[in-house]
Formats: sequence, C-alpha cells, structure tokens
Amino acid sequence: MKHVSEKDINEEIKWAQINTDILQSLQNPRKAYWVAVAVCVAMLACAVVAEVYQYQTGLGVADLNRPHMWGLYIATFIFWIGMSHSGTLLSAILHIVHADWRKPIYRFAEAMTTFSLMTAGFFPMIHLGRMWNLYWVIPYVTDRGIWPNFRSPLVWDAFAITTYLTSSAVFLFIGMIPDLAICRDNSTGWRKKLYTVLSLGWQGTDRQWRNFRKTYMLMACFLIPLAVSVHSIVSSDFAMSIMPGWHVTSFPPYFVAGALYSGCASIITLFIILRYFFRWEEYMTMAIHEKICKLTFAIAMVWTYLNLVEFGATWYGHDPVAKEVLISKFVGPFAPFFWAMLFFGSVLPFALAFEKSRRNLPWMFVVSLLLNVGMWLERWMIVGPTLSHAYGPESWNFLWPSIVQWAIVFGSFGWFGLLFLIFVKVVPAVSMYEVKEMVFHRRREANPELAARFHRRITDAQSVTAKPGIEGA
Amino acid sequence: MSVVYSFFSGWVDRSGASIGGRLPGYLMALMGVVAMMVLAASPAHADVPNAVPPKGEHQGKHVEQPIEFPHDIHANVNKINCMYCHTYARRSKVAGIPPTSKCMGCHMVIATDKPRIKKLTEYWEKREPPRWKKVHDVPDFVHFTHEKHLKRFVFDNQGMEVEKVSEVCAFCHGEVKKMTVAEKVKPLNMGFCARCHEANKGPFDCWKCHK
Amino acid sequence: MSLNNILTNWSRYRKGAEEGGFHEYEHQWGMVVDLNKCIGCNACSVACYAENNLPVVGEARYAKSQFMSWMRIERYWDEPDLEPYQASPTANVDVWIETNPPAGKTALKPSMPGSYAEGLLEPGGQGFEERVGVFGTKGEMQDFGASFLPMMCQQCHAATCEPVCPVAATYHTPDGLNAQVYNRCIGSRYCSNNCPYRLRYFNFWSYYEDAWPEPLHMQLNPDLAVRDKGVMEKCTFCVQRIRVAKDEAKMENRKVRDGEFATACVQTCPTGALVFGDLQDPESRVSKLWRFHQVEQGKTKQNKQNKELRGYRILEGLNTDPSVMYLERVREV
Amino acid sequence: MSGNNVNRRDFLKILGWGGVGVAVAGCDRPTTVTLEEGKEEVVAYLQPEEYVIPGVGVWFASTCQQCPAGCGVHGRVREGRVLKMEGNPDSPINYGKLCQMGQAGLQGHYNPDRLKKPLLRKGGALTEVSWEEAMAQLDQKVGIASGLNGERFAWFTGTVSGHQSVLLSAHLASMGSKNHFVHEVINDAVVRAVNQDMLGEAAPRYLLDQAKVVLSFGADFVGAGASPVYFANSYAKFRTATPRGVLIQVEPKMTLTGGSADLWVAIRPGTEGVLALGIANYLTTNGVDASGLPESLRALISGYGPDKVSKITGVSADRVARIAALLKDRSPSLVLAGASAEGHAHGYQSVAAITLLNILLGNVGKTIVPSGASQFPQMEAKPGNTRDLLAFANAAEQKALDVVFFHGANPVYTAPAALGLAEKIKNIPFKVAFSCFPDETAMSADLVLPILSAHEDWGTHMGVYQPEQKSISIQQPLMEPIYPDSKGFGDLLLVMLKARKVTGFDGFEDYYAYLKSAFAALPASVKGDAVSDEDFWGKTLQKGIVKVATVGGSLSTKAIEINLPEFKEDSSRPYHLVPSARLGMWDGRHANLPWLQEAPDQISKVVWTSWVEVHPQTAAKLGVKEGDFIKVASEHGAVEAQVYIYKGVHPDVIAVPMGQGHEEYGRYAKGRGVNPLKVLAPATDAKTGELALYATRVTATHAGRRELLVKLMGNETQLGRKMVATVKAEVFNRTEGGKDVA
Amino acid sequence: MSNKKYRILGLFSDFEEAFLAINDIKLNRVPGVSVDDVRLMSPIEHPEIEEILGERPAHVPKFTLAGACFGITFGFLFLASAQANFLVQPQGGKPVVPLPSNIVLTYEMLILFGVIFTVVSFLFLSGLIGGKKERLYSEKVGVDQIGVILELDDHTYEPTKALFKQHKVLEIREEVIK
Repeated sequence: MKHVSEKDINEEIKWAQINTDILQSLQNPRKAYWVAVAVCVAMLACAVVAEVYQYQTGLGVADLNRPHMWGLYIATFIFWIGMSHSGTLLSAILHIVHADWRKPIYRFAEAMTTFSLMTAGFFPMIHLGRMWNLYWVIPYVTDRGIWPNFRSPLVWDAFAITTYLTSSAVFLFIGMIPDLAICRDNSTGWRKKLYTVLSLGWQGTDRQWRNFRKTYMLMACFLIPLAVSVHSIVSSDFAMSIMPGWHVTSFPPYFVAGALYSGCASIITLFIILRYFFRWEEYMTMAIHEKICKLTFAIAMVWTYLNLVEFGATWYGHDPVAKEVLISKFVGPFAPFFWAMLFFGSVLPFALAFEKSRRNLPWMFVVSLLLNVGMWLERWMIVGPTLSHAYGPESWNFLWPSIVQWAIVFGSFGWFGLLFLIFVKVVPAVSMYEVKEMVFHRRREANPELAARFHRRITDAQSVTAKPGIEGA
Repeated sequence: MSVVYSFFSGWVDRSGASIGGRLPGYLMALMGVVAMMVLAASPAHADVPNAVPPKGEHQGKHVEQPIEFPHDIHANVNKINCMYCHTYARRSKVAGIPPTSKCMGCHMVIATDKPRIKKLTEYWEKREPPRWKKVHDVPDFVHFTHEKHLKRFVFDNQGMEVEKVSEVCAFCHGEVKKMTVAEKVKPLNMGFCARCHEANKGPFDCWKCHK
Repeated sequence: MSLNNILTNWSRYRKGAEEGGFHEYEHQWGMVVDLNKCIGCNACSVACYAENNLPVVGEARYAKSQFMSWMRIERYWDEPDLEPYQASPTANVDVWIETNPPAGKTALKPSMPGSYAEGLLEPGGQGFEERVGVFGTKGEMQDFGASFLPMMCQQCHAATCEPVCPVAATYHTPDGLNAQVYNRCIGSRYCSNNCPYRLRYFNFWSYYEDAWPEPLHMQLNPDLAVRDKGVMEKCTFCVQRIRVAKDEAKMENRKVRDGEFATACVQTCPTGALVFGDLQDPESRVSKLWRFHQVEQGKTKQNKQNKELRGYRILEGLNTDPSVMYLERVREV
Repeated sequence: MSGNNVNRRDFLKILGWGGVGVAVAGCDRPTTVTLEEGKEEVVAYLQPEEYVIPGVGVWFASTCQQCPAGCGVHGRVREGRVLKMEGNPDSPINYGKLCQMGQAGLQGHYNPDRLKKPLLRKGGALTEVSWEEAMAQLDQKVGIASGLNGERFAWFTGTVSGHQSVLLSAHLASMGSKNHFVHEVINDAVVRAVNQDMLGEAAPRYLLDQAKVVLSFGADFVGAGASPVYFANSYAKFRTATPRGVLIQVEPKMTLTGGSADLWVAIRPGTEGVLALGIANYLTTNGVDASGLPESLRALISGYGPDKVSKITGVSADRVARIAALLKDRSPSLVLAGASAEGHAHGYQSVAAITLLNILLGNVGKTIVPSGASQFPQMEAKPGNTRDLLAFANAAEQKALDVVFFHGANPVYTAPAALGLAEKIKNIPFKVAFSCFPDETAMSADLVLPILSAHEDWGTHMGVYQPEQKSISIQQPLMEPIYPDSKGFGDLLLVMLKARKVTGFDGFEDYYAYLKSAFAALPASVKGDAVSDEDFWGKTLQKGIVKVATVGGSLSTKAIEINLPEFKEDSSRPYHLVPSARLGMWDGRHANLPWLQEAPDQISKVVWTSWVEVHPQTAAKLGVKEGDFIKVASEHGAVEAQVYIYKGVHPDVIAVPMGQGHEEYGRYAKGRGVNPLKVLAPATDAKTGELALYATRVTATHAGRRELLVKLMGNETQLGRKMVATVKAEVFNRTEGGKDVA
Repeated sequence: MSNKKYRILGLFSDFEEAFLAINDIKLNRVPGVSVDDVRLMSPIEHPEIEEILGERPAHVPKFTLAGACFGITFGFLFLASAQANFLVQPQGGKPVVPLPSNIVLTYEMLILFGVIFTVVSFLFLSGLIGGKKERLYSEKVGVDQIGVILELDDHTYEPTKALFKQHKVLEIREEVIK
C-alpha cells in the first residue's frame, strides 16, 4: 500500500460528498452481505442447537465437572465484556481528551460495545444451571421475603452489566440522532418512517445542539468510570474468591487493560473490513489506522506489564498454591494455550510497532484477529488452570470443553456478527456530522487565515457605524 | 379496600392478597422505603388466641374423590374433632388420611344404608383402601410439619381449647367443615407461609422447610 | 416487621462489626474425624448415598468427575522425597495427565515464614521428616500405608461459598451449618468454585432419571428432596436427622441430648473414627475433643499450649473456620 | 416421634409384619412439582398397626446377609418401605456399626434385576413359569416318587447357619445325601486347618485389642476378612490403647488393612513362611525360649538366617530384625495369617510357620484365646472353602450328580476357567438355583426359583466369626415382598421337607411358624427373663439377637513339622498373580449393587471397573502408564484391564481385584471389568486341598489400548498441603495415652 | 399595513456569511430584531457561535446531578433496607448491611440514574420529546447548509431579507404565521 495521505482526513472534502459516501452503506445490500448474514445465521444456529440441547439435558453435556464448574462460558463472557470497552475508549475517553481523529471510527466502535455487551449478557444465562430462574438475581419485592445476595460479585455483575448496557446503548443512540435525521431526510418509504421515529425530530437547531453537546460530554464522563468499574467488577468475580490464581490484587487493572486491548484489536479488524467493503478510504484513513495501531500497541504493552506484575507477585509472593497454579500454566496441561496467549498478546503486537507492518492492511487484519484469539485465550487461562489445580489435590483434573461449549462460543460470534451486519445496514457506521465537524475544524486549523479573516470581518462589522436599516436591497 | 404496605410482604390489601408483589423492583422498593413506617398491625384472631391467621385466598377446584366424603356432616353437624380422624397430625409431619378401619369403626353400625357408606363397605370388604386424591399439596422440596404447627397453635397455646382445633386447621385448609370433600382455598405458597411466619414469629431458617 | 427488622439488624450489624461477627446460634454442629482410627473403608460414603438420595452416576459420568459423593474418602500416598516441581520439557496435556497424578511433583515450601500459607502447608506434620525409627529404614513411599481422609462439607463458619451465591441459596443457619437450599439455587456454581475443599457437587444432569430404575427408587428417603439438574448440593450434616431430633426434643420441651442422634456417616463408621455433636454443649463428646486438642473456632492459626496435640482443621490457614476437626494420623516410625 | 434414634427401640412394641396392607407411598421426584389439586393420590392404610404412623420411620432389627459375618442390623421402615440400614447396637458382632456392604444391602433388595418369576429351562432357554409348574418339576425330579439316589443329590451353598442350616441338613438327610458343598472364595480354611492342628481349635478368638503389636501376613481383617466390622471395632481399640498398638502388615499387595499399617512390607508371594521362620530365627537367637519346640523345628528355624531370609523374601535383613525385635519387646503380640499366606501349594506350611511365631512369642492364651462352641452347634455357620468347589467340579465331571441345588454361591463365576466348571455342570441333568438374581449359576441352572431378598425373609444366623458372647441373630422382614412371586428360602426348604414327608415339619404352616416354635423350644437359660414364649419371641424380634452360651473351648500348643519348599522363579511367567479381594465387591456377589460399584476401591480409588495393580518399576519394564490396558496371561487364560501404578504391590506381583467380570448378574455387573479368578491355575494347597489362589504365575504385556482410568483421586499426593498430617506414635502415647478424652 | 407575522428561514452555505449575518443582527442592523430571537439550524455543532449569540442556557447538568444524587441515596437505602429485611441472610454472623459490596452497587446505581436522568432531561430540554419542532426545515441543513430562523413582522421582514441577501443567502423560505 502506498501512502494515501498523512492527514487524518482530507479537509477539503465536500460535505455533500460525505453524506453520499456514508449513506451509500445503507443502500440495498449486495450479495456479499447476504453471504455474510447467512454465515452468521449458520453460526448462531450452531449455538442455538447446542444451547437447546444443553438446556434440556443439563450442563453435563458441556463436560463441565466438579473442579471445572466454570468453563468457556465464563471465559467468553469476560471476552465479550472486555471487547465492549473499546467503544468507550474511543467515544468517551478520546472525546474528553478532544482527540478528534476518533470521529470517523467511533460509531462502529460504540456499536461494537453495545453488541458485545448484548452477546456477553447471554453467557451468564447459558452458564446457569437453571436459567429459567435467572430473574432471582434481580432485586424485586416479593411476599416471600427473599432477596438476592448483594454480597455476591455475580449480583454486582448483574448490576454493572445492566448499567453498562443501558448507558452504552443510550450513548450510542444519542450520538446517532443527528445522523438519523440525515437518513430521514434522504430516505423514502418505510425507511423514512423508521428514521423519522428514530431521529425523534432532530433538526439541528442550536438548542438541540447545545443540549446535545452537554449531554454527550456528561455521558462520556459517566461512561469512563463505568467502563472501568464494570470490568473491575467482572474481575472481582475472580479476585474476590479465595482460589489461588484468582485472588490477585492486580486483577482489576489487568482486566481493564485486557479489555481495552481486545477492544482495540477488534476495532482494527472491523476498521479494515468496513474500509474495504464500503470503500471508505477517505474517512477511515491510514493515518487513523496508524493511530489505533499505536494505541493498541501501547495498551498491549500495559497488558504485558500487568501480566508480568501478576507473575512476579505470585512467584515471589507468599502463596505457594498460587505459585503452583502459575507453574501449571507454564508447564501444565494448559501450557500450549498459555504460551499461545503470551505470544499473541505480548509478542505479536510488535507487528503494530513497525510502520511497514502496520501499513499492510491484510496482514493487520490477520494480526488483529490473532490478538483477539490471544485475548480470548487469556480469559480461558484465567478461568481454567485455577480450577484445575486448586487447593485440594484430590480434585486436580483437566477437562477439555465439549463440543457443546465450543458450539455456543462459536455461535456467539455469529450472533455478534449478525447484530453488526444489521447495524451497518440500518444506521450509518460512520458518524457523518462528526466527520463534518472534524473536516470543519481541520480546515480551519489547516488554514489559519480563514479564522483570521472571519474575525477581521466580525470586527469590521462592529466598526461600521450602526445605522438603522440597510438601504437598497 | 385499604391497602397497606409491608416491606416484607409487598402491597397487600386487608384480605391479605398480595396485589403488588410483581411490580418492578425499583419502583416497589422506592415506595417501600417511603412506606416502610406504615405498618399494619393485624388483630389477633378471635377464636385462636396468640395467633395471627395467615392471609391469602385461592380459588380451589372441585376434586372428584372415590367417595364424596362429607366433611360438613362429620365436623359441623356431628362436631367430630378434626384430630379424631386425622389422628397423625399431632404426632407426625403428615396429618394422614384416616385408615379405612377407622371409618369402619363407626360405619359398621352407623348409616350403613347410605350409598357412600355402601361404597366404603365395598372397599373394606375388598381389603383395599380407597385411593384418595390429594388436595392440599406442597412441592416435594417443602417439608411441612403438622405436628409442630399444632403444638404452637393448639397444645402449647395458652387459652386455646383443643375442641376448637378446627379453627387452627382452617388457617391453611379453610372452613373444611363447611365443605363436603375438601377444597383448596388457601394459596399454600411460600408467600402465604412466610407472611404467617412473620406475623406469628415463626422460624425463618430456610432449612426448616426446604431440604 | 419491617422497621423493626431494619433497626434490629442494624444493631446486630454494629455488634457484628465490633466483635468479629454476630452469632446467635442455637447449636453448632461439629465433627471430629480421628485419622488414627479411620481405615478408609468407605462405609460412611455408602451410608451417605443411602441416607441422602445420592444418585449413582455411572462410569462415563464418573470419568468426567461428575459424581455426587457428598462424603468421599481421599487417599494420599506419603511422599517423603518431594522434589521441586519439574515438568517434562515436552509438557502437553497428555504428558501432564500421565505423569502428574501418580507422581505429584509439587513441593513448594512457603517462601516466607509467618505468612498465612505457613499454616496451610505443613508437609507431613510434626517431625515426620526423620523417619528412621523402630523400623530402621528411611520410609519408602508406601511403607506407612495410605493416608485416608474422609471429606464431607466442613460446614465452615466463615464459609467462602456463602457470600458469593447470587441468590443466597447458601447461607448460615442458626445451627451453625452451611445450608444449601436446592429450590433457591439457580446453578451459577460460584460456591463450588470458591470452596477450597471442592466439597460441593453439582447436578450436571437429571441424575434421578436413570439413577433409580424401578424399584430402586423405593429406597429414596422421603425426608429430603431428590435434586434435579442445575442445582448445587453438598453434605448437610444429615439435616433431616437434625430436624427430627430437634423436633423430638422440642416436643418434649428439652434440648437435644448428645449422642441422641448422629449423621449417617458417623452412625455407621465401623471404627468410630467419626464423632458428631453440638459444639455449644460443653459436655458433648465433640466439645470435649475440641477442648482436649485445644482447637478453637474462629482462628486462622491455633495457638495450642501443647503443640503435640493432634487436632487440626484442613486448610485452616485460609480462615474458613471449619466445624470439622481432624485428628492427625499416627504412625509408629 | 422416633426417627433416627436407634436407642428408642422400646417403641417397637409389637413386631412382625402380619396382615398389614402396605401402600408404597410415592417417592419425591423432583421435576414434578405437582401443586394442582387432585394430581397425586394418597392412599391410607387399611388397618394399620398402632406403631405405624405415616411420616415417621420405625426401626426393625434384622441380620445383614451381605457376607458371612452376620452383623445385626436395624432397618428404617417408613410407609412400608425400608429406607436405611444401620447396625444393631445390641449385636456383639458389630456394635451398631455397619460396613459399606451392609449399607448397600438395600440395593440388593430393591435391585431392578431381581428375578420375579420361576424360570424353567425349556428347549435350552430359561422361560418364566408359574410356581405350580416349577414345584411340580421339582417334585418330579427330587420328590419321593423320583427315586433319586441320595448320593447323586447335592446342595451347593455359600456359608449357611441358623435354622436354614438345620433345615438344609434335614433336607439332605431326608434325601439320604451327604453332599453339601459349602463354597466361599474368601475363606480362612487353611488357617482353620493349621489352627486345628497346632492349637487344637479351628477358629480361636483373636484379641486384637489386647495385642501391643500385630504382625499380619496378609490377613485383611478390617477388609475382606471373617468379620470386617467386628475387627474394625477391635482395630479402633487396638489403635487407641496405651501404648498404641503397632500394626505390621506383610503382603504382596496392599490390602485395606495394609493401608492402615504402621509398617507395610512388600513380600515376594509364597515366602511368608520363610519370613516367619526368619523372625523366629531372630527370636531364638535373641533369647526367646524355644526349648518347647521339637528339635527338628529348632533346626529348621536355625537354618533361616537373616541373609537367607532376606534373599528369599526380598525383605531386608535389618527390617526383619527390627520387626522381630519389636515383637519381642512388646508383648503380648499377635501374629495373623491371611489369604496371601494361605494361597499357595505350601500354604499350610507357611501358615504353620506363622502360627509357630504365636507359640514362640507366648501369644496363645493371651491374644489368642479359645473360642469354644456355642450351645447350639447345629446352628453354627458352616464356613465355606474352595476345596468343595474342586470336589464339586470333580463330581460333576464324573457325572456323579443328578440333581444339585444352588443357594448363596455362584460357582460358575468363581471357579477358575481351568476347572471347566461351566462345561462340567452340564453333566448334571437337573440344577436348581435358589436365587434372587440372574447370576451366572442361576442362568446355567435348569430351574431357577426366585427367593425373597434378605430384607423380606425370615431366618436366623450365626456369624462365621463369633466373639466372646456368642449369639444367634434373627432375620425378619423389613418389608412386604416387592415381587409377590418370590418365596422365602426357609419356606421353600420347609415345603421340600414336607414333600419328603420328613417327620417333625409337617405341623408348620410356614417358616415363620417353624422359627417361632423353634424359639419357643429354646432352653430357659437362653430365654432370660422372658415371662412367656410369646414374650421371648417379641423380645427377640425387638432386640434382633439371642445371646447363647459357650460350651467348652481350650487351646493347646503343638508345634508341627514345617516343610517349606524352595522358592522357585519361573522365568517364562515372571509375575505372580494376586487376585485381591476387596471390601465392597467381596467375591463378586456385590457387583450388581450400584452404590458399591460407585464406591471407589479403598486403595486404588478406581470405580466401576477392574484394574491391574503394577509396581512402578514393573510398569517401567513393561512400558505401561496408568490407564493402559495390560494383558495378564496365565497358562489358563488371560484378562485385559487398565493399569494402576503404585508402590503398594511387590514388583514381582500383578494384582487384579476380584469382583468384576460378570457375564450375567444384571445391568450393573454384566460385562464390566474382568474376573481374575478365571485365569487361576487350579493348583491346590498340598495339605488341605484348598485352591491356591495366589499361586498362579502370569505374563504381562501391553495390550496397546489406552483409556482414562476412572478413579477418584486427581493427584495422589498431598503436595505439601496439610490434608492428612501424621504424628509419631510416641507423641500420641505421650499426649493421649491412657486418657479417655470423650 | 397589515400586521402579519412571518417566519423566515435563510439558508447559507457559507458559515462565515451566516455568522456575519447574525452578527449584523446582533449589532442591531435590523431594528426590532434581537439576536436573542435568532434560531440556528446547522449540520454540525458550532460552539463558536456562542460568541455572537451569547450564552444560552442548557440545564442538562443540573438533572445529571439530581440523578446522581438520587442514585446514590436510593441505591444505598434500597440495598440496606432490602438486606435488613432479608430474614434469612443475617443469621450467619456476618454484617447485615455489608458496606464494601453496597458501595460497589451504590456506585453502579449512581451512574445508572445519572445516565437516565441526563438522557431524559436531554430529550425534554432539547425539545426532542414534547418540544415544538421547527416547521421550516430544509434537508440541506442535514448536508452542508446553515439555517437562520427568525420570526418577523411587517417592519422587520424586508430588512432582514435584505440582510440575508447581503450575506449571500442561498435560499429564503418563509411562512406566514398569523
């Protein structure tokens, strides 16, 4: 690939062109889209079949067993929760720090947040022995006088995920309203009706924009601590327990770093896919790609560091049983997966560190997928080895997950993909108004004389003697 | 209908039927925090001292029994004590259906010409007990003890006359003495039990009933 | 009533916070397991199957470690020459399984004296390293026979399983027991994950469907429920027997007498290695044994006057505060 | 009311189980939470006994029939179902305790594979017939009219005792037959023979709790022994005595008893006698008076010096010396011989050498005391052996038998394949099995009569090992028969006796009536303070046991000549096969009980299958790992099972547990694991003619397959965690010695 | 002169000109038209226009604060009262109202209610729910044009139009209100 541009975006681009370019993604789908949908539905069908079988038969079909009460379901749950953090990173954190290169790519990242949360939410249910009683986790008033146990990190999870899903879905939607209005203005038929309802009558008035700006900023401020707390709470499922290898102080930041990491990696994946299929080279520019890759690399190094902290703390720590678990990760039955995780998570990201490698998008596509494989393995390496090698030597065991578990994990990607496919056809995956903002501001930054002229003219207008009325016309 | 709120019970009307337990949790709890102070003190039941009868209604359905046993004649007209026939109630967790021999003890001589008694005699002569249908049932993971409840409300209850035991039975079984075959008129669900345990300071250990 | 509850519970909370936990126990059922007497014969385990409607899972499910033996007898081999953990350089799943269980290689000593792990890891017990005694030779692995360890739910007072249950299906009863309420359980299995003894068993299948073909089902104990798939279960200290004994005592307006009843395992134990009773009753056999062995509840590390006494609790260093005291195995060395 | 409290037996005022219409109340099944009215049925009793209260359990005394030990049990009965077995505290055998087999007796009773109707072989296949037809067939073959020569008739049973034994003997007498084969695989026949010859009594009592040191040569007394629960109880006393008793176990494969030993010594199979003589050598050279022994014996002992003994047995000379020194220092001691010492061609000699140690150490009279006979010798248990199995096979081969009745034994399963019993019994024209289960013998019989289970039947028993207080234990029904088409064994015996027109039995309506009258006829000394026969009967049923007096009993010490053969290696078949017995499966009779299948073996912790125990050195030599299938082949056959590797076997030994490998016997047993008895060589003990169970030499080869070995332990060492801590006995003696803590 | 009222929408493609037009209104170039009456419609957000238009109120943060406060109090009280009324839980000698876990949950409730209040207040305050919509609307506002809306009477109608034209208005839409 040759250097397209070193600019984040071409600020001379026509705004009407932006609308056209982005809105073309909402046109009737091509054949490739339907193929993708079919693949996702097929994947999802695997999961549904497996889940129905498991529901009717019991969790024994998942080959869970006594030491391994938790398996891939929980690992994948953390994986999806983790992936959701990327949207928050791009839309909230970068928004607050005014990194406007996020603007062309934050929309799909934010959607990814919501969808991965919607995927993640399934896993605790699938994982439950009696999922039809899941609602007992919700604190509702009943004449039986029983409540959930608020001490349980699982209840915290339920609270945190509900809050996070609500907030991020709302955040996604609020940010979409101006674009939905554009869609409304450019569509006909049922689409028009749909977008009319969705856009809530957005007209871009100054009152709306003013409140919008405040709201967006406030939401961003809420989402950042929320995202951190959500993954800290998820980590407390483990850190709050007494098990060696789980009872680790550094788990909350470790989880958050891992979450941001996997989220960024999947942003790269989706970035490349969207850029390729919708031909959005103008918006998803190489410059932005470079920035995400660098960001991902930085987070990867943070994650690596936290890994080393954990290993070091365990190795030199007081708890020999935790050390055993660590050693079992190094050389035990999980060793191939463990080393694969470290390779994908800590070595492979160096591919992001070199410009030449970074600019090779097909390669980056593969790398980003592998990074996510690594991050998925990380979650499995958190759940599995501790259960295999805990305190009681009697219960030492190794169990390979059954096909049912794999099918459901596999199918969850189909579900996520399906949601995302629907998303890209229903709402603009690139925020048009924010790209315009970006272009507007970039243009003014690039041409300081424009701003100067504007100010000059304002001053000029004031210096003209006030005269009632304007003659002529 | 006066509606009161008990934080424990949810919204209840005076008859005790829960009317609001299924409202959204947050909303209910919000109201609950406000309404927590408003608590209804239930008056003691007239016939059973030191007891607050459980509240709740259930629309039972008629169950076809092998013999349409007239509880009203036995308990209401002839004023036979419940525990005369359901003799195990004070000694066991189950009240028990009286053995056929107990029926025959009287009906060898009494009312032998009535069709129901003839049917009973038929069973007796076949040496085969009637297969009654269970009316008052709780799930298998609930272990209710008649023995302990009778001790609390009848035998250890100061001022309680054993003759009036049917009033205590009526807590959960309704006015059986006004029925022929028994019908389920109380919900017998956990809320029903829990409200009564709260009102009468019964134990609140899950393992008392669930094992 | 509600306000009352809140106020009393708040006052309890205050008390609890100051005094390390609010306790208002009617009884504290506890157990003593004398490993000097235990011969590992498994009678307790089978008695438990009979008493508690435990399903027989069959070979295939046992192979997957999905069995339901509430009372299990673990058997350990002495390992005098523990070597530092060394795994095969070609470590993979198969090699691990092959090499690891028969010749466990881990012997990590607590790296810091005085850490909580010190009490947790005490290989061999008191002075067992020097094995040259009346038998002359340095012990071969199996010279001292096997170490049998009957493991039932330890009924911890600071149970790790309790706080993690999302629906409070496991909680502490006024009898000092760890209750598991089957019909409340939603099967999140967090409790079992958090049990360091791995003494909680999950109904991975609807075991009852094929565990009791007719007429085997007629043996099922009607005093407790048969568990369906998706719920956690564990040793209850035969709560149905406790119930009956307490009910009986209450009907006679007295307290439960020591030795009046016992759990199924204790009642059947051919050597009398298991003793069951009320730790709150100072005259009960268990109380006397706990006192004699100077083991106290509520401690992470026992401060024994006589260090040679045999009583200990398993993984005591984890501060789970179990209600089962084990007495060390004795060997002539 | 009552429930679990066995001390409240006064509650059982009226006992027995006559004429109660029992409704089997529905079980709690979990998924059907039927709350809707009228979905479930509730059936009251027709006319209950006063003590029958729905929802309240009642305890009835009976006797466990799971092994010949004859423990007294209590069965908890609720709503007409027996739910749980507990030990009978009044029993002098088991003191209210019970082993796993006793617990699992329920599953034999409720077994889904029980025989429901008589089966008659018609045209080669067993078909269900009515009792009338079955009894007619029986009468035709063995009735008076059949003209059957009594010598061509035989009973083949397991251990029998009590009134069944009396009736059985009467039946044999009525047939004019002396052919009663009593077969048990797990027996102590050789020890009995040696005891008879050296001590003057076949089964003296062993006072384990009096001994300071117990040296056991393979005697698995707390496991598959004569009376597991009794000896487990004694073991507890022995271990808590002051000073604590020391147990040294010498055997080729670790038994359950060996698992609890202070010192477990692996010995080369067949050299137990040599070790005993080696110890005797140490004792005599270190001041133990051997002057009472004949000169030839003293010469023999002096020939077994430490080096020689060490070389033959594989036990180091130092260790032999220390064991001997311990025995000498701590008196009284007790030296026991068990299956692994007995099971050789020179088993008698080895056991004699071992018994000699008891004489040398002066244990006779201290820890070995005379047992005497009970006052009812006809009721005493007839201990089983394997000699009868061989004799039976021989008789069958010679076509010396026309009719055989089987009860309580499964020779088709237990006989080594080399005996060819399955073929030979085809020579017997009419074989009748009295059995609850479709076991191998029943399935090869011509007529199968389903009998009541142990929990449905009447009977009396005397344990095969009788402690000081001898007793008759009563067996009474704990439940109405599940299958109405099965009959009591005693009833059937009575019917057959009546059919033979034997005098004295025609007055009894059934076995119950017979028992009742037999108890009424007991001497007044036995009846104690009972005021009437009825009262005595009631009290007997309530207590479950009748204590009877001991008659006679004395021990002598007579040293006999011992002639141990040279130990020979067999390079073509380098390994010794040890068919080990396990408490649980016993000789295979409990393989159809799912609880026992799922109860892990105490030592290997394997469930549901057979395994082959191999020493790590041997495993390395064979190149096998845990879970590999290994083929163990003798001259007479081969078995294939998975390997379990540990150090609890002698490197020269391959141990395969008994109990599995059934070809019949219901869904839980059939086709599971392997039966090591099948590959045994039909060698016998030269003196007693007992089958030498431990004398088979085998080869072992990797079978090339591998599966996960299903067992409990994930990791078999404690990994430094304080799971089971161990203290030295001296510490124990110092802190707890002499203190009755609780 | 009839006393008509008009509403006009001037669409500008050049933002600079549009702002200058508003600036002119601010400078009172059209008497009777106040800058406070100017309503804007724009494809993007223009914070810089506030320099001209002046600070106009946005009350969302107040509701956010209210929501957060409500979340914190309600959250804690709800948890505490639920726990104190949970008749089973207190038996085990552990605190009835455990602060560490309640802090976590209260924190989540804070955020949840903060977000909900913010969003709901935004929807109302910005007129998306319940507010009146501008009847003059051009789809071009969604593309690249900026619209200036003014309500005028007969006196100001013409001068304003003239002002717009002076600032290169592309299109003027108008309607008569009264």
